[in-house]
Amino acid sequence: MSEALYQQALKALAEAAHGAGRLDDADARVRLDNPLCGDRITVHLRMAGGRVAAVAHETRGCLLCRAAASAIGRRAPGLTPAEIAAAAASAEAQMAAESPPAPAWPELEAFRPVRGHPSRRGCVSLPFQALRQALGDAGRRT
Amino acid sequence: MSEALYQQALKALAEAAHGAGRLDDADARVRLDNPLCGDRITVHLRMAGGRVAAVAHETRGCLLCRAAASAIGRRAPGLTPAEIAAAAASAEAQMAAESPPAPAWPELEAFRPVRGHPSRRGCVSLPFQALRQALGDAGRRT
Amino acid sequence: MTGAAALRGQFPLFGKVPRPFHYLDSGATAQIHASALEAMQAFDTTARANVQRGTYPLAEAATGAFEAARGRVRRFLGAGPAEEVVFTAGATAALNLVARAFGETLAAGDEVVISVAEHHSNFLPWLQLRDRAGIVLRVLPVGADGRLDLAALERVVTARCRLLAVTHCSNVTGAVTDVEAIVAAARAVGARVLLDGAQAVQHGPVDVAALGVDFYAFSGHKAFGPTGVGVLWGRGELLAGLPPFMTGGGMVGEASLEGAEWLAPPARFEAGTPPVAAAVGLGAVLEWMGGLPWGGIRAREAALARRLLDGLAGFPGLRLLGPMDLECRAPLVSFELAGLHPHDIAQVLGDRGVAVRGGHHCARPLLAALGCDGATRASLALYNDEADVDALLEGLAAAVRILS
Amino acid sequence: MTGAAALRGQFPLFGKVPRPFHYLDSGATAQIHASALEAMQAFDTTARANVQRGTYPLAEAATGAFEAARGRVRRFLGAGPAEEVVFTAGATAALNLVARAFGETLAAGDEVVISVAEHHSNFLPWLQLRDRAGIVLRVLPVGADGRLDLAALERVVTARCRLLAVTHCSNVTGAVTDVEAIVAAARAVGARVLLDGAQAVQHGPVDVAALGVDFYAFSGHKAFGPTGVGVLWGRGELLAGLPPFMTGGGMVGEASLEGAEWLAPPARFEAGTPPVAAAVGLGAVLEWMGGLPWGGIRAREAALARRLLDGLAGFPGLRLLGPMDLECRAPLVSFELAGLHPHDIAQVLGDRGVAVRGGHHCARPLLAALGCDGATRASLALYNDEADVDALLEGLAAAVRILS
Ligand SMILES: Cc1ncc(COP(=O)(O)O)c(C=O)c1O
Ligand SMILES: Cc1ncc(COP(=O)(O)O)c(C=O)c1O
Repeated sequence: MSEALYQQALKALAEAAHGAGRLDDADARVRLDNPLCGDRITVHLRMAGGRVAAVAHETRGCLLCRAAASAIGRRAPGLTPAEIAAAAASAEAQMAAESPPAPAWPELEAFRPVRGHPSRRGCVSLPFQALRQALGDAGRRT
Repeated sequence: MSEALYQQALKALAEAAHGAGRLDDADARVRLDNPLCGDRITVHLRMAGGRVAAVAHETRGCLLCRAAASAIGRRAPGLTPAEIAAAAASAEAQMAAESPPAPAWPELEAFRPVRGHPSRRGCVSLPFQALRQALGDAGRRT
Repeated sequence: MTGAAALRGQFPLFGKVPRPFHYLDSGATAQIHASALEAMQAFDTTARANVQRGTYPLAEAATGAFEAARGRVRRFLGAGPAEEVVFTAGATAALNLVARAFGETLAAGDEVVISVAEHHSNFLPWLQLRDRAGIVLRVLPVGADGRLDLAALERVVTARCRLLAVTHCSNVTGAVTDVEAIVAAARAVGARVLLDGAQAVQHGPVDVAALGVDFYAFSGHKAFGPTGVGVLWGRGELLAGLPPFMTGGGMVGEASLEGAEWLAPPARFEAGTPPVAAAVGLGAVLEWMGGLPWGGIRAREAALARRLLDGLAGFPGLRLLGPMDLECRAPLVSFELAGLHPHDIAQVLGDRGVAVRGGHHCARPLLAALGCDGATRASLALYNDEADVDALLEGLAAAVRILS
Repeated sequence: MTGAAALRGQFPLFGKVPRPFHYLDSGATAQIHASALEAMQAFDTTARANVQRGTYPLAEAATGAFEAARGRVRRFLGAGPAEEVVFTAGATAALNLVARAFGETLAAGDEVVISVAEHHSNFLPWLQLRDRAGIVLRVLPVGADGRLDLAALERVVTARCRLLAVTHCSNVTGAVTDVEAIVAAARAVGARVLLDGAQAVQHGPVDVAALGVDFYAFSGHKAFGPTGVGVLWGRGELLAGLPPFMTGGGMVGEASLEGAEWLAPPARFEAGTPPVAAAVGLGAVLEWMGGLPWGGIRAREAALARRLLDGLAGFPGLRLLGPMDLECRAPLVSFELAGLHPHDIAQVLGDRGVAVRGGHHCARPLLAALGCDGATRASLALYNDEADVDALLEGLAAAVRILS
């Protein structure tokens, strides 16, 4: 059971930590806490032409949270806010549905075993929430 | 059961309302509430030579409370504080013990059936408490 | 199977206490339905763990049961998102929460309107607030039949009014508040409305959306559920703007001497370990209530109340409190009987197996307004029947004999 | 029959949840003992009525059961008159009660001392008070092993100090407070002492008289009792001088717009219908606890804690929090494991039937002081045995494998 959750793909994704770090010229920065466990992420976002130009994140969290942040670091650049929203929804669907549709990003498949652990969904959602909030902030500025 | 509690002697005692009224020249006046039922008694007390010279009471209460006040109105005059304390203890004993000792005042026998109704003891105790508080107040003044 | 006898069979206590037993004190505490007992027992023996933060299966089960209960309360109230449902220790705790948290958003000179018919639990917290924060407390009077004097709204509700906090149903007169009039008066000046639903919930599900109010408070134990749990429902955007009342574990993010980041509602208002088992029990019983045929039950309750009112009217020297029109009163009847003290009446009735309550019913301002020193109250619920009413009337005749 | 297995048999949950099951989260919520379940069930099905003012036999039975429970709490605490026992919704509610009621007797500039080791429930209410009333909040630091730094008492406790509010036992480090030193420091300046006993009561009866403190707070659910009930004990003369916290039914005599006459304690602090069934359940379980051979149980708990500490010490990169001396620590062990997140550890353990908790344990100031982002905690109780400890250690080895 734990072995399924903490499969190699998930751990590798977390370890890779795509996008870890800061952006000095960000259009928006959002810090979010998961109050229930104290995990924390800060997402830095730069936009260009209605698309994500660059994204970075500082993440203190469990493997699930770090893996989700890493997936974002890898896939978000170049996408539109709508595409990000779809990916976030897809991540939720992976964790909620018995036989979920194919994931928006291949990495999201790693979150399927979270389905058996409702208390952990928030760990995966946190980075997506932070990113979407950052997109909102950046959108309002322009 | 109710017939035993509300025996003729008790009702007659309450109706008699010995001592009902006020004392204009009281040494002490104590108002006590039974917060649980809203009953209220004001005891007026005059002392002379270490004994109760006169007692009066304004009582708004149930039959048990009124009967106890009436017993006091009838018996307290002429007694010392120690004798009042003994009577109060005797009233409690009538309500608490399976075969209580003979009552300090014959009227107190009417309170024996209260034993089966712990929630009603306070109704009988209230006038005694007020009287004893008045004795204390009067004592402190002299 | 929703006649009184069939329903009574679902309340274990009725099978266990000595007979005769006629329970006419549901307004103080209703008996507990089997569904609540079973849900609590199941929770405590198969899913008990703290609901905050646990990841092991038992903790997930506990959190799941607790949040499912929240969803059930939401449905019972016809409310929006479950996050608008705050579990408290009871109606009193819920009302204190609003008085403190909403109270902190008020400035000296702001006005709160209550009615003279309020239970102490929706009166004293506002009195405290008045004395602490310098708000102005205005009181809506009642008419001779105990109904709120709506004609006075215009005078009492001023432009400075920020909240009307009134009972949904009086625990003394049974008078049901004309909520529409209250809400209209509040909206006209931009004020909020809090309803004290403690006496309403045992007579069927509520629809806070249709009522149009902003806060709604009630207790589990009066809704056939457990003691030790209650509910405050509040509009999401309102709750989000309030500071916490109690503070402690489970309602804060960052916390240091520099300050604390309160979590969003409902967590913000649920400091400490909540009454988890009782909340689960309440959820179960509200779910059961949601499936009952309330049209028929309410008609039966009203017919019993009619029988009771008619029977009481035959006693010489008896004064009935509250409106006579059963359209605007809950099946709850208080009365005074000249020369007889309510506690003596309740005693004689109790000795004959008829459970009623005598006294001021935690509503001293109302009793004073009605010129009444104390009253005897019989409150009906879905498990009562004609035999209960008749036993009360016979017992009262006996009380008159025995006490005079 | 007071070995762990025999005791475990008295907790219904252990017979019902799937195995393997190793419950090591009693510090969050202990499992409930059969005596509490039975007492609550009996109350709800044979004695349920409101405890305020009823005169019929069921109401007398309810009041009798409730007040008997108060007497049992009194005995468990070694307290004086039962009137010193106030039933609350939990430890958090009890601590908020003191912060508000005692807080109202303080003036700006008065000082309250807490420690950095406090649970949020004994930290945030004082932070609120500071921000609201301008009192000065002073914080006693801890040493590297998490024990209160008593040498700092002299500096922290000044002549303006009115109250020291500290934990009896830390829920993170297990460190047991040297109460004598705290009381001496308080007495020297005429201050009062409040102990947060939430983590102490599950390890045996308390003696507030011997401890010499003024207030003591705890929760039922951590003492093998029900959720939704807690206790504030306070010295009679102190309680008598405090204003109420919450207000409502059952705690007032006269009440009108002119003002209200608060009843004497404990009623003054029990506004509204109390958590009657839960209080009765708590009374039953504390009575049961009072009959246990605590010398033997405490020795067994300490031996298990030793086994756990020794086993954990063998893990590379593992940092144990708290004192190593079991004389001054409860059987509760928190640790950090380099590179592994507490929630991932707790997850792997949970999946293997070992229930532990990971996170900041509602004690952020303490974790910050110890330089720790989050910890995994195993807390032992009288029903645990070697198998539980060994399962944890094996599970941790598996977690290291699975997570790295
Ligand atoms: C109208 C009303 N409001 C509030 C309350 C307080 O409810 P509780 O005592 O359950 O907190 C009651 C119950 O007595 C009530 O009848
Ligand atoms: C030391 C300490 N104090 C206070 C509390 C709060 O207890 P409760 O959540 O039951 O109100 C806890 C429990 O989490 C605790 O461990």
